[in-house]
Amino acid sequence: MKTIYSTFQEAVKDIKDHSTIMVGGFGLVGIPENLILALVESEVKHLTVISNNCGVDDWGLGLLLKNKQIDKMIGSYVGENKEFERQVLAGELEVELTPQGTLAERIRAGGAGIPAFYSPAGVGTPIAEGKEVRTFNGKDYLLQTGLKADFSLVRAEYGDHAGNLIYNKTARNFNPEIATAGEVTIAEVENLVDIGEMDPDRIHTPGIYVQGLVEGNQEKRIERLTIKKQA
Amino acid sequence: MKTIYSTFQEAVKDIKDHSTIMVGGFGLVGIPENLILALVESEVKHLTVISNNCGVDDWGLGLLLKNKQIDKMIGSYVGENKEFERQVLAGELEVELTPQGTLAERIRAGGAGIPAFYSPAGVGTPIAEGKEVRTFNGKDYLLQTGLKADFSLVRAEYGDHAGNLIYNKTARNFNPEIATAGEVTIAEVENLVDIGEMDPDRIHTPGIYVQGLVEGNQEKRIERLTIKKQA
Amino acid sequence: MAANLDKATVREKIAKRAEQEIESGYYVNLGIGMPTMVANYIQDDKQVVLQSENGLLGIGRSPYESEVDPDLINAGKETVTASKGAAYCSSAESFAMVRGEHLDLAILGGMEGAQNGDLANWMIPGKMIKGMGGAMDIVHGAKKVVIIMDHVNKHGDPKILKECRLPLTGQGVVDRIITDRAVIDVEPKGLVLVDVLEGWTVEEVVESTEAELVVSDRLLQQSN
Amino acid sequence: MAANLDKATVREKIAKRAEQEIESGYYVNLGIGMPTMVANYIQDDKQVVLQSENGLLGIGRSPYESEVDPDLINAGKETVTASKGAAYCSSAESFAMVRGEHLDLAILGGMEGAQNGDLANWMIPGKMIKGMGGAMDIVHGAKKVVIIMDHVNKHGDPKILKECRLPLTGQGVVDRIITDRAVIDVEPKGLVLVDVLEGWTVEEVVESTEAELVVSDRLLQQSN
Repeated sequence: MKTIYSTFQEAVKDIKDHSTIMVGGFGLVGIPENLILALVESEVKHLTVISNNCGVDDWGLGLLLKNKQIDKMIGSYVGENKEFERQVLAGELEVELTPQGTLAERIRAGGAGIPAFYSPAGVGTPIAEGKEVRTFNGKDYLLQTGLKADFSLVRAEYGDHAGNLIYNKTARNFNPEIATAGEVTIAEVENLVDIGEMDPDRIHTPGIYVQGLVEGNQEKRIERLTIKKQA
Repeated sequence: MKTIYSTFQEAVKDIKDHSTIMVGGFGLVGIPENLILALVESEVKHLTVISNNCGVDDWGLGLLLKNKQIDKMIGSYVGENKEFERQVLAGELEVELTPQGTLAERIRAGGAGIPAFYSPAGVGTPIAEGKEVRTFNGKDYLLQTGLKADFSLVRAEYGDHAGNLIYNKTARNFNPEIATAGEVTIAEVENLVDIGEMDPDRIHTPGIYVQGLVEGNQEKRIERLTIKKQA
Repeated sequence: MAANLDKATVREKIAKRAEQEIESGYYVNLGIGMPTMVANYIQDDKQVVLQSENGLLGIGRSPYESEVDPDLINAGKETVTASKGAAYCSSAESFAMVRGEHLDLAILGGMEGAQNGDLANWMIPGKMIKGMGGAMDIVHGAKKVVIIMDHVNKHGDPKILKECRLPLTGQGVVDRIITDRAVIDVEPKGLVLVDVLEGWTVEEVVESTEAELVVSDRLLQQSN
Repeated sequence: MAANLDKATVREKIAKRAEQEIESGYYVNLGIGMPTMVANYIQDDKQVVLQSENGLLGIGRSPYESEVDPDLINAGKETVTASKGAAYCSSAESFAMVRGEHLDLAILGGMEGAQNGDLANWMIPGKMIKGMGGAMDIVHGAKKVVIIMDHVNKHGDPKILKECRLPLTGQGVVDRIITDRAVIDVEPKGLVLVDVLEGWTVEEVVESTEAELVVSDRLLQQSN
């Protein structure tokens, strides 16, 4: 029923210059790494990217950055990336910082048809500038708007031909919300399975949100390997 | 780790007169039927009840109604209940009707610390009376507030000692949102399992939202049995 | 004037016409009552996912007696099955789908429709208020909202009006009205009569409609 | 004045003191950096669930080499394990937990704290802005917010101020400040010195604090 792409290049071919894209992942975990590589190859430019982080210098969204394909970045933490800093200071890259939970909720709202909501995060801080402040039950809140994208790129462990997705552990993170907020949502899945193979009670993203899927292996780079020595 | 009650009576003993309670379920599916029976027995009075429906005349929340324990009902559809009609017309029961999706979102907002949000449902209808109307991107929306309760009563298929819950099929409905919005949330579970028996990736309600659990069998009455004759 | 068809036949006729609104690949919400019947007429070659706002994406057929699960119902509270590839979700998630405009089509019943796209289908003042259920959310969510209803009420009075008299379910939300007599689109210029059902003439439809009807070019050509 | 302890020892001292804030049964969010260290000192007899805002309720110990799963990290992006009874969730759900005040306690790092409970811990003007991550949400969510930091900066200047000079993370959000020298509560009447850590005197703490400190009755009694 859904479009199944045979290559990652094909999966991103409709993403044009000046598109707004949302990309799942927290750090390098749960990012659609092959879709990002295909975007780098596509040379599409002037992207607005909505994602919690912006990868590292040589992986994930950092590759798009290095290739100067991003005009604007909306995220909560962009600190793992020297090229990011250089481009911002040089005025080549616009940044909109949003508190992480507010970012997640803005994306959920975008996908859920909620144009705006009130959140306490950021009251009295620089991010409150230009935002409406309103008091409910004696506490101040900021008006935050929903976010949508032309394309949402997500990564799941399992996807089926009906578009249903199941994520693995903390690779879930922003992916379920981002899947809901794209005009077109493309899922990079590690395992593409037949319809009927998923227990309908354990699906994280119902297929209605997903327009296309592509299967592929992932490298899954680890940013901060922390291990306990065997006693 | 969580309080495990050995009887349903014990589970509801802290619910006092004039409490606001939220009760999971859609129709008679997914209702915490034994907790409701215990509430009837407790004779607690002047309740404000937030639930999508109000049961039927002889089952579910209808029993609380019949016993005149409810002062006010917030729900979206209360049409299966003659006693409900009688009490409303007699001025014994106050009703606040909220569109079903708006009700679900208001409960989610209450549990998620969002005091208010904008929703399109009800613009230009009787439910817009007294509500702020605001235009975003050329479309009108109503300001809706989050809902919370003193006690939330939910029903799940599985619960563990850490409070994690898994629901069955359409018995999920309002239960996950209601579980988040109670000052105290009590889960009636069909199967109480040990910590570690649930796959952390398939938990619907993380244990943080649940304060107490009680195990019991359910009658599970069917409102509209519709069957296909075997050919 | 068309022969007096019995009520069941009229409902079947409307449901079959409404089925034509459904395209393969669509996600569809069918309202309680007559709209639910539309599912019985969906052609086998169409791949359609039916959404039930109580938390089921992918309603299947009614269960055989041995399959009945009391935990599995549709929004009309009837026992159902889940289709292959179905997903369950919570009520908030279900209405996030609806409100976020992820459904292609909703087919709902109507008491009154107006020429500006207003719909009334939930409340008759003076009668007991049962509640709006999910209708007020659904009319604002689906990409296309189709109303199906009898063309006139039991007294023979029009149900398609210049303005709704009953309290509204939604303002300017209807895209198309399908009745036992006609198919009418709500457009910026007003109501456009796009089809007349078997047994009725354009004149009879216009006469039994309070709102102004613009007859579509296609229909005009047919009648020439 | 206290002996010059090396940096690691000071951090350990603060982390151990912060551990005393955690009660059995608590759900706790530990910030990135020094707060994460607090987990190493949680006493075995306390049942504590650590929340990681990237979608894990129930952080376990670090993995053995054979257990490393690249899909399983904490908010500091370190590989972790999940504890028994853990649950994964999405980012929106994770922050719903936070914002909805379901966490009992958050322990976060600080650059500056002020006597009205203001906190600055995310941005130094003129330096590269890395982003606030989840801190701005967490300070408004947890039932109790404890800040841990050095009492003075590397130049020896106070970090507990009359007013924060750095851009804020949150306004009036801090409940308690724990440093290498003292434990200070934010109360309506101002900052209350409730404890002085080993090696320091009340006078030394007051002297190295820009904000006014009210010495708690308990401390006064001790020094009498």
